[in-house]
Amino acid sequence: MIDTGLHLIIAPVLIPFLTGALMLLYDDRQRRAKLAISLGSAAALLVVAIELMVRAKTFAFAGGSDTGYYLLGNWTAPFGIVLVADRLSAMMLVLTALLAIPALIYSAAGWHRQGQHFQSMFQFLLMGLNGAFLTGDLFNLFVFFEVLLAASYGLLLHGSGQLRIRAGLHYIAINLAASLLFLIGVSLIYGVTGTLNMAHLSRMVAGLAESERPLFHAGAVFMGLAFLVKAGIWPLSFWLPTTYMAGAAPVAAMFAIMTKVGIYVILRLTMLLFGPAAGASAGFGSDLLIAAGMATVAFGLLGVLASQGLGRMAAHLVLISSGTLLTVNGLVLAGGGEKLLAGGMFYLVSSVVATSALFLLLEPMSREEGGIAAMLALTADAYGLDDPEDDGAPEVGLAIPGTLTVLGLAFGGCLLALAGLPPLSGFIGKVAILSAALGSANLAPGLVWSLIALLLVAGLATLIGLIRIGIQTFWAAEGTVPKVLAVEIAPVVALLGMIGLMTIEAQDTLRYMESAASALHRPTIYSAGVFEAARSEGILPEPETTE
Amino acid sequence: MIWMQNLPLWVALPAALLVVAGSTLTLLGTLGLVTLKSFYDRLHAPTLGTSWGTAAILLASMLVFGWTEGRLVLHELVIGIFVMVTTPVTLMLLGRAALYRDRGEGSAEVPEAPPEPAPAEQP
Amino acid sequence: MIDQNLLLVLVLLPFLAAIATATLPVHAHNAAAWVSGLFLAGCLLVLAALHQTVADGGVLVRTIRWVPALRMNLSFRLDGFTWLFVTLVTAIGVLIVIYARYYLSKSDPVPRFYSFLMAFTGAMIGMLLSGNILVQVVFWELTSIISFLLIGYWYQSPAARDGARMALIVTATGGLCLLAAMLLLGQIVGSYDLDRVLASGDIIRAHPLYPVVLGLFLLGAFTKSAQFPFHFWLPGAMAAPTPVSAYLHSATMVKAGVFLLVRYFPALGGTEAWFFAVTGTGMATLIVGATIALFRHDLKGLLAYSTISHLGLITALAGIGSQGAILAAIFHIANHAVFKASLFMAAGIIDHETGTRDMRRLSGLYRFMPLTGTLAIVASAAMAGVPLLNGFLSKEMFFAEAADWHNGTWLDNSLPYLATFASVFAVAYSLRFIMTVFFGPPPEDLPKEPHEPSPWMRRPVELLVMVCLVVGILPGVTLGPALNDAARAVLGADMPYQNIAIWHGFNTPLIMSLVAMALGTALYLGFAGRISTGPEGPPVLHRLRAQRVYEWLLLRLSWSWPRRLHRAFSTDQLQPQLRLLVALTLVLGGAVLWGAMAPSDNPRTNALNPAFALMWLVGAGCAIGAAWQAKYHRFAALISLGGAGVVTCLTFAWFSAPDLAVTQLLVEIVTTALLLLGLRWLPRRREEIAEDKLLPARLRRIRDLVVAGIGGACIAALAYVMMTRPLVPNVGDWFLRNSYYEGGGTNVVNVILVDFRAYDTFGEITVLAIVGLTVFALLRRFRPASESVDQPEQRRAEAQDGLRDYMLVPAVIMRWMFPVMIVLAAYLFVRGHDLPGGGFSAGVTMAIAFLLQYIAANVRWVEARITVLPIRWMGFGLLIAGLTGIGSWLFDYPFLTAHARYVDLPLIGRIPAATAMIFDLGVFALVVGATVLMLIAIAHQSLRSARLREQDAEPEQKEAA
Amino acid sequence: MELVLSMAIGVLAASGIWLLLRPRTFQVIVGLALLSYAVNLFIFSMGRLTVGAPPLMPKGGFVNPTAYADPLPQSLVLTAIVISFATTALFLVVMIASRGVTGTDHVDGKERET
Amino acid sequence: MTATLMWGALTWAQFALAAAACLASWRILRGPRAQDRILGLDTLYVTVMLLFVVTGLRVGTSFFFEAALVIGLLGFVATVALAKFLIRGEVIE
Amino acid sequence: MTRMVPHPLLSLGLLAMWLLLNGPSLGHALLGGAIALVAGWALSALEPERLRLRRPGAMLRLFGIVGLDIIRSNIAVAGLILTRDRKGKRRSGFVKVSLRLRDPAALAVLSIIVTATPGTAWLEYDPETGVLLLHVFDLVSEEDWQHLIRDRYEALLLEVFP
Ligand code: NA
Ligand code: NA
Repeated sequence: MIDTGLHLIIAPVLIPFLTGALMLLYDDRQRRAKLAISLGSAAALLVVAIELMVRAKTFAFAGGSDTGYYLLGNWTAPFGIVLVADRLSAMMLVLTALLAIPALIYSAAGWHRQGQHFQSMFQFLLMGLNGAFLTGDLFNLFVFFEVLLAASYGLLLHGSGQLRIRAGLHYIAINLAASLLFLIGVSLIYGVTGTLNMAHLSRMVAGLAESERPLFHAGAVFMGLAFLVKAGIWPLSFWLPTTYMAGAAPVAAMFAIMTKVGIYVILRLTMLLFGPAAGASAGFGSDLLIAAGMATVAFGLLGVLASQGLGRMAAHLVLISSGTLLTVNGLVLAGGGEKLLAGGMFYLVSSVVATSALFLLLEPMSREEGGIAAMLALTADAYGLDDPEDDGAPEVGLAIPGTLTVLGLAFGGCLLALAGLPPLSGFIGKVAILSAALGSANLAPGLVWSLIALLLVAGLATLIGLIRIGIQTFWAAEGTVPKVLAVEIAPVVALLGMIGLMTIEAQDTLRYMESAASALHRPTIYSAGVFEAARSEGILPEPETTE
Repeated sequence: MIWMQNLPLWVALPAALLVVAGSTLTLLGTLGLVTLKSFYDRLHAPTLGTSWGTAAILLASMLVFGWTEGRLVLHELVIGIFVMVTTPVTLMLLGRAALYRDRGEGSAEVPEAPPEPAPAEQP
Repeated sequence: MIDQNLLLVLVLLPFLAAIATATLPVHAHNAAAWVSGLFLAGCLLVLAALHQTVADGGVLVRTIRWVPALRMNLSFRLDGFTWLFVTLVTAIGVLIVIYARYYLSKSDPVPRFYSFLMAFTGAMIGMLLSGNILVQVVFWELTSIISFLLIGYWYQSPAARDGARMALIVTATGGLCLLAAMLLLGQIVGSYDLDRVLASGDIIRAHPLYPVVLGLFLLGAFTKSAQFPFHFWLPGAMAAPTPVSAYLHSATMVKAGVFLLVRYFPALGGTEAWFFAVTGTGMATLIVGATIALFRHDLKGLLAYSTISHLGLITALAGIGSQGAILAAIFHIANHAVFKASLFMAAGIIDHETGTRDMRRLSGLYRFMPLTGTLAIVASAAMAGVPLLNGFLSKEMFFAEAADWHNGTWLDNSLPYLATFASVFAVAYSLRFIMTVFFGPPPEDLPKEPHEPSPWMRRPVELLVMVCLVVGILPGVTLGPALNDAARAVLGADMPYQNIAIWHGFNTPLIMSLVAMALGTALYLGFAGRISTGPEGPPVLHRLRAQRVYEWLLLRLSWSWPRRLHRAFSTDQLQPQLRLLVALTLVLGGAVLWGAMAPSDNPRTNALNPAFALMWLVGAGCAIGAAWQAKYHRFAALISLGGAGVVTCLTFAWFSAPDLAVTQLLVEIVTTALLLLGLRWLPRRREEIAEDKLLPARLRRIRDLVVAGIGGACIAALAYVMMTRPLVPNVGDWFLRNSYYEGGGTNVVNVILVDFRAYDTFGEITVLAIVGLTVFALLRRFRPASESVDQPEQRRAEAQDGLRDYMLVPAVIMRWMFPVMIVLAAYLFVRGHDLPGGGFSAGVTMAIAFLLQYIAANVRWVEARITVLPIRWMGFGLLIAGLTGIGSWLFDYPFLTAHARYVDLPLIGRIPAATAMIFDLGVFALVVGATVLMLIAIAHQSLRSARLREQDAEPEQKEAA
Repeated sequence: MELVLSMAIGVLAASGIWLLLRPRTFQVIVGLALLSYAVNLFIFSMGRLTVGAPPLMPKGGFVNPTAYADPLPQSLVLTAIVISFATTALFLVVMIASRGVTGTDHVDGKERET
Repeated sequence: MTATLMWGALTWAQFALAAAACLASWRILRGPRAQDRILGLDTLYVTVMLLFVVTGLRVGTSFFFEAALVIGLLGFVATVALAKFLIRGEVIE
Repeated sequence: MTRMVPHPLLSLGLLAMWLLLNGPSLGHALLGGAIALVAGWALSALEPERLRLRRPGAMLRLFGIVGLDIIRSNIAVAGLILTRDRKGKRRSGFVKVSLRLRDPAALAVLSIIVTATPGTAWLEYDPETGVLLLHVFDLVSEEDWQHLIRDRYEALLLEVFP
C-alpha cells in the first residue's frame, strides 16, 4: 500500500530521526545495541541516498525527471514546504552517509562511551544535515540548520572536558549570533517578497521592483553572512580550528561536512536567486564570495603553515577547502561556467572525505602523546559521581599489525588528496577547477591567475605542513609503537578507499557533477518543477471541514 | 470601538466605572511602590492592583462580554481566582526574604528571629 | 595491438613488483631482490620486443580512458627517445637491485626499500612514457613523492629526514609550476595530447602566454634536475642509502628534468628566451656544480655536485637545441647515467667497506681493493672526459656545440670559454677523487678494515664500467643507432643520421679538452693540499651556501612569517569575533542599502497609542537596565530582562498575535528559572576591578557602545522602513483563506505549525530534544568550581537565622496549584487548533507545573513522589510526532499530511478530530520532557555538589578521627 | 505605533549587541536573550502591524485575508522563540560548565591579561 | 454615547495601567534591594495582565484572555523562583 | 472511591474551572471530568492527605467578610498613598500574632486572606510556636490587629478546617 518510491525523498530525514528517537527509549548503557542500530540506520541512509542519486542520474523520478519533489503535508508550493532531491542534494546525501558509517565505526573504539546519548545525537546530526540538503524552503532551512547545529553542539561537547567546553562556548555563541542574523535575513526576504519558497523566490527575483531590490539584497546578505560563518569564511572563522580540534575524533570527522553545508546552501541559493536569469540581481554577491573565498584560502594556508599540531592543521585545511569552494562559487556566479562548478563539486567531495579521514587519523597518530589517555584525563573530572561504565579504558579490540605502516600509508593518502598531489582525487579536482577557470571566457584573467596561484600555493603549503607533521610523527618520534585498533583504522582505510574509487571513477563522477552543475545553471527548470509537483491524490475523500 | 456602539448605558456605565476604578487603584498601588520609603511598606502597594484592581477590571470585562455575547461570561473568574491565590506566595516569600536579609545584616528595624527550638524538642 | 598492450605491461610491471615486494616479510632480503630484479628484467624483455618498431621510426601509443572530461587519459607513448631512456632506467634499475641486495644490512626492512624502489621505477617509466601532458605531471609528482620516501629510508637520521623533505618540497613546488604550465599548454593547444602539443610549437611560441608557460615549465624542469639555484636539494638527498643515490642521481630522478627539456624542445624551444633561460641556467649550473664538487670532502658530496654540473651540461645542450646539441644531450644523458651510477656504487662500496666517505680520512685504498679501485678510476676518467671512454665522446660533442655559432648573442659567444672553464674543474675533481681515495699512504684509523666487497656487490660496477669502455671505443656500433633513433624521435624524422666517431680530427673541441685536462691536472696538483685542509666548499663561496639560504627562506616562508601573519589576522578570543560579525553585517548591509532605503511614500501606519509608547518606555528601560547591570548585578539584570520580555509579550498580543504572547510568556518564565538556576554557579563579582577603570577598557566600552548604537539604529531603521511599506501579496493570505477549509482549524498560526508547515515544527522539536540531551549529557560530567561547591552563603547562615519551614505555607498553595496547572495545560492543548494555545504552550505549562513543585520542596522530596522520566517523554514525543507524519503513508499521502474531519459521538455530538492533534500531542510530550530534563538536570547539580561536599568531608573526618 | 516599535527593536538590539560584545558569559547570555527579543519582534513586524485582528478564522464563510494579521511571520516567530529558548538553555549550561572547568566566567575561559 | 464613555474609560485605563507599569519598572531598575526589584517585576506582571484585559475590552475580542490567564496562573512562578533564590541562594535544592 | 477520586473537592473545582474556561457542554463535561480526575491523581501523588472541609456556611461567611475587608482596605491604603501618608503621621510596623491554627491548608487560606487584604503583609510563620509575624501598613494599635486576625478570620477558619 505504501509506495516506497514516493517517500524515498523524505527517508534521509526520517531514518535518522526515528532511529534517534527510538534509541532514547533504551537505557544509554546498551551501547553495543545502540551502535548496531545507529550503524544500521547509516547503512540504510546510504542505500536510500544512492538510490536517490541513481534516480537523479537516470531521470527516474516521477514524470521522467532528474529531480524529485516531495510536497510535505501534501501542500503545494509555495504554501507548504517542499523537498527537492536533485543531483546536487543527492550527492550531498550520499556524501553524508558515506562519512557517517566510518565515523560510527570509529566511535566503537570507545568514543561513544564518553558521554550520554551519543548515538541519538549523531543520528539527529544526520537528520539535520540531510534536511538542510533536501529542503526547498528558506525558513525550513533555518530549522534544519538549527537541528544540525544543535546536534553539533551536543556532539562537540560529547565527552566534556575543559578544551571542549571552552571551544563549545565560542562555537555556540557565534552560531547563535549567526542564527539571529539568518532569521533577520529570512524575515526580511519574506517581508519584501511574501514568500519563503526558494523556487518561488527564484521566479520573483527578476521581476522585483527596483525599490524592493536593495532590501531583498540586504536580506540575502544577512543570510549569506550567517552561512559564511558556518562555512568558515575569513574573518569569521577563528572559532573553527579550536572547535574542530576539540571535538571527539568521530565528531570532528563529521564536522568535515559541516562547513560544506554552509557552502552547499550558498551555492544553492546564489544559483537560484542570482543566476544569469535573475535580471538586475544576476551575479549579486559574486565579488564578495570571490574576495572572501580567496582571503579564506590565504588565511587557511597561513594557518596550515603556522600550525604546530595536526589537529589545528586539519582545521585550517578545512578552511582552505571552504575558501576554494566559495571562490569557485563566486566565479561561477560571475559566469565561470558549468565545468568550473563541476570541478568545484568534485573538489568538495574529495576534500570532505580526505579531511574526514584526517580527523579520524588524528587521534591514533597522536596516541603516543596521550591520545585516549589524554582524553580521559580531560574528562577525568567525571570520575566519582557517574556510572563507572561511562568511562574507563578504550574498548578492547583487535590491534592492527604494522601499525605505523598502515597509519603512515593512510596519512600519506590524506596528504596527497588534500595537497592536490597526483594521482588522487584532490589532484583531479584541482585540475578540473583550474582547467575550467582557464577555459572560461567570462572571467577576468587576473582572477583566474590569482585562483591558480592561490590553489597551487595552498597545495604547497598543505604539503609542507603535513610533511612536517608526518615526519615528526612517523620518522622523528621515538618510543613504542602505539596500539591502534582495527575499528579505528578501518574507517580511515574505507574513506581513503572512497578517494581511490573517486580517482579511478573520476570520469563518471565528474560527468555526474557536470550534469548537476548544468542543472544548477537552469533555475527555471527547478522552480517549474517545484510548482508543477502534483499533490498526492491519496485514498481518502476530501475532508469535510464545515460544521 | 465601533462594537461598543450598541452597549446600553446600564452596562457601559458600571463597566466604565469599574475599569477606571480598577486601573486607578492599580496606578495608585504602583505609585506607592515608588514613593513609600521602606520595603515593608512597599510590600503592601501592589496588593491594590492584585485585589480590587484586578477584580474591578475583570468584573467590567465579564459585564461587557456577557452582554455582547448574550450569555453569562464567567471565565474571567478563573483569572481572578488565580491571581488571588498565587499573589500571596510571591509576597510571603518576598517578605520572608527581606526579613531574612535584614536580619542577616543585623538591621534594628526588624523584629528578632523566633528562638531556635531546643534540640531535645525535635522528634 | 600486442605491442600497445606490452606498453602497459612495461608501466605496470614495476608497480606490480612494488606491491609484490611490499607484501614480503621484513627480512626477506633475497626474495625482495629476486622479485624486483625479475620484474625489471621482464621490463627489459618487453623493451627488447618493442625495439624494432621504435627503430623503424614508429611510435607506439596506448590510451586508457581515465578522465576524458578533463582530457586527462592514461596515454602511453613509446618512441626512440623514450625507448632509450626507459631502457637506461630499467637496466640500471636491475643493477641497483643487485647492488642493494648486498649493500643493505640485515637490520634494514628491505621489502619497504624494494617496494619504494620499484614504485619509483614505475613512476619514472610512467613519466617517460606519458603521452598526455597532465598524466605526465601525475607521474612526475609521483617520482617526487616516492623519492621522498626513498631518500628518507633511513629516517632515524635527521640528515635523511631533512634531505628528504627538502628534495620533496623543492621538486614538488616545481611540479606544481609544471602543472600550471601544462594546464596553460593544454589551453593554448586545445589538447593535452603530447603529440598535439609537440606539433603545435609555432602556435605556442606565438601565444602571448608563451613567456609564462616557459617560465613555469622551466621552473618545473630546473628544480627537478637540480639546476642552479635549485641545486641544493641534491647534495642533501645524499643522506639516502647509496643504491638510492646511485639510481636517483644517475639515470632517473634528476634526469627527468632534462628529459623534459629535450622532449619539449620542439614545442617550447628555439626562441631566444629559451636559449637564454635554458643554456644560461645550464652553463651556470655546470660551472657552479663543477667548482663546488672540487671542494667537497664527502665522496658522495663530490659526486653529487658533479652530477649537478653534468646536468647543467645537458641543460645547456638542450638550450642550444640544434640537432647536434640534442643528440649530444641524449648521449650525455646516457653516458652520465652509466658512469655516475658506477661511481656512486663504487663510493658506496668504499663507504660500506671502510665506514667513511670522508676523503680526508680515506687514502691509499688501492692496495686493499684493487678491483674496485680500478673500476672507480675508469669511471672517474669517463666522468673527467678522458678519451676512449664514453664521457669523452659526449663531452666533445658538447664542446663542439659550444664552439659552434648559434645566434651570436654574448652567451653564445662565451660558451666555449665557460665550457672549458667548467671542464677544468671536472678534471680536477675527478683527479682528486682518484688520487685521494686510492693512492697515497695507507689510511689510518678507519672505522673498518678495508677489503674488497662481496663479488656480487661489484658486478654491477664492473658491468657499467664495461659499458663505459665499450661505448667509448665503439660508439657508432653500440649506441649510435639508438641515439639517432632518439634524436629523430625528438626533432623529427627529417634529421639526418649522425655518425658518432671517436676521432674527428684535431679540432676545436679536442683543443678545449686538452686545455681542460692540462689545466685541471695543474689545478689539482697545485691546490690538492689546500683543498683537503680547506672548508667543505669553495673558498669564500662556501659561506654563501644555497642550502642555508634555502633553509633560512623555508623557515621564514613556511613557519615564522605565516605564524606572524596568522596571528595578526586571527584571534582566539570571542569578543573580537563577535564584533567582527556585527561590524561586517553593518558594513555589508549598509553597502547594499545605502541610499536605497527610503521609507514608503504612503506609509502604512497605525495611530499611536500613548499607553503602548509608555509600555515601551518600560521595555526600553528594562533592556538598557539589563545591559547596564549584567556585569555586577546579575540578579538585577535578570529581573530587568524579565521586564523587557513581558513588554515584548504585550506587543505580540497588541498586534494580533495571541499565540506569540502566550508562548513568549511561558518561555519567559522558564528562561528566568533556568538563568536563576545557572546564577548559582557563577563567581561573585566585585564592583571594583581596577582593570575596568583603565583607559583601554574604557575605550573598548566606548567602541562597543558605538557599534551597538549603530547596530540598533540600523535595525530600527530597517524595521521602520519595512513596517510602513505596503503589504506585498504573500503566502500568508493563502493560509488565512485555507486554514479552516483545508486545515480544519481556525487558529491559522496553529494550523500552520501543525499542518501547513508541520515539518518546521517537526524539526523544531528535534532541536529541543537535542538540546535537552546535550544539557543532560554535559551536566552528567559537570564538576563545579571549588568555590561553588560550597553551600550558598544564604544557606550557610540558615541555622542561626531561624529560616525554618519558610516554605511551609507557600508550599501548600504551590502544591495545590499542581493539578490546576495540569488542567490549564490540557486547556491550552485542546483548544490550540482553533484558538491560541497548542502543544508547545501546553508542554511548557506542564513543565512549569513540575518546576514549581521542585521549587516548593526539594529534589529528593519531589522525586520520591513523582517519577518523571523526561528522556522517555522525549522519545515518545518524537516518535508520536514522527509516526503521525508517517501514518499518512498508509493512505498514500506524503509525510505529515494531516487529516481533519468532524466526528459524531454519541451523547456529545460532532467534535473536531484532526490528526494534527496527535502530532501536537507529540510536540507536547517532547516539550514537557525536554524542558523538565533541562530544568532538573541543572537542579540536580546542587544535589551532586552536596554529595561532593560529603565526599570531601569524609577524609577530613577520618583524619580528625 | 510603527515608530515606537521600531525604536523598541532598536533599543533591544543595541542593548543586546552591547552585551554580546562583553567579556562575561552572563552578559553574553542576557545579550542573546535581548537580541532574540529584538529579532523576534523584527520577524513579527515583517507581517506589518495589525491591531485587533488575530489570525483566528470564523468557521466558514468568506474570508478576507486583508482583514487579518499575517499568520506566517507569527508562526515563524513561534518557531524562533522555541529554538532560541533551547539554545539559550544550552548556552547557559555550557556557561555553567565553563565556569566549572575553567574557574572563571570570562568568555575565553581565562581572564584577559593586561 | 456609551461608546464614548467606554472609549474614555478604556483609554484612561490603558494609560493608567501603562503608567503603573512605568512606576513598577522604576522599582525594577532603581532597587535598591533585590527584593524591591522582584516586587517591581511582580507588579509589572500583574499590570500587564490587566492591560491585556483592558486592551481586549477595547478591541472587543477575547483573544487576550489566554495571555492574561497564563500570567494569572503562572506569572508568579518566575517571581517565586527569584524570591527563593534570594532566601536560599538556589532555586531548586 | 478514594483511590479513584482522591481529591473529590479539588476535582470538582477543576471540572468547574474547565467548564468556565470552555463553556458548558456535555463533551466538555466528560473531557473536563477526565482531566480533573487525572489532575487529582497527580496531586495525590504529591499530597496523599485529603482536604476535609466542614461547615460550608462558615466558609461563605468568611468569603463575605474578606470581600468587604478587601474593599475597605483598598480604599484606605489608596487614600494613604494619595495623602502622602497622612502628611507623615502614618506609622507602619510589625505585629506578632499567636495562632491556634495548625492545619497547613487553613494557614494557606489565612495567608491568602492576609495578603489579599491591602495593608497587611504576611512575613513569617513559626510552626513551632504558632507565632505569625505580620507587617501592617497603618499600625494604630497592635492589639486591634491581633484581635482582627484571631477573631475575624482564625475563628471561622477553625470551624472550616477541623
Ligand atoms: Na498554537
Ligand atoms: Na495584603
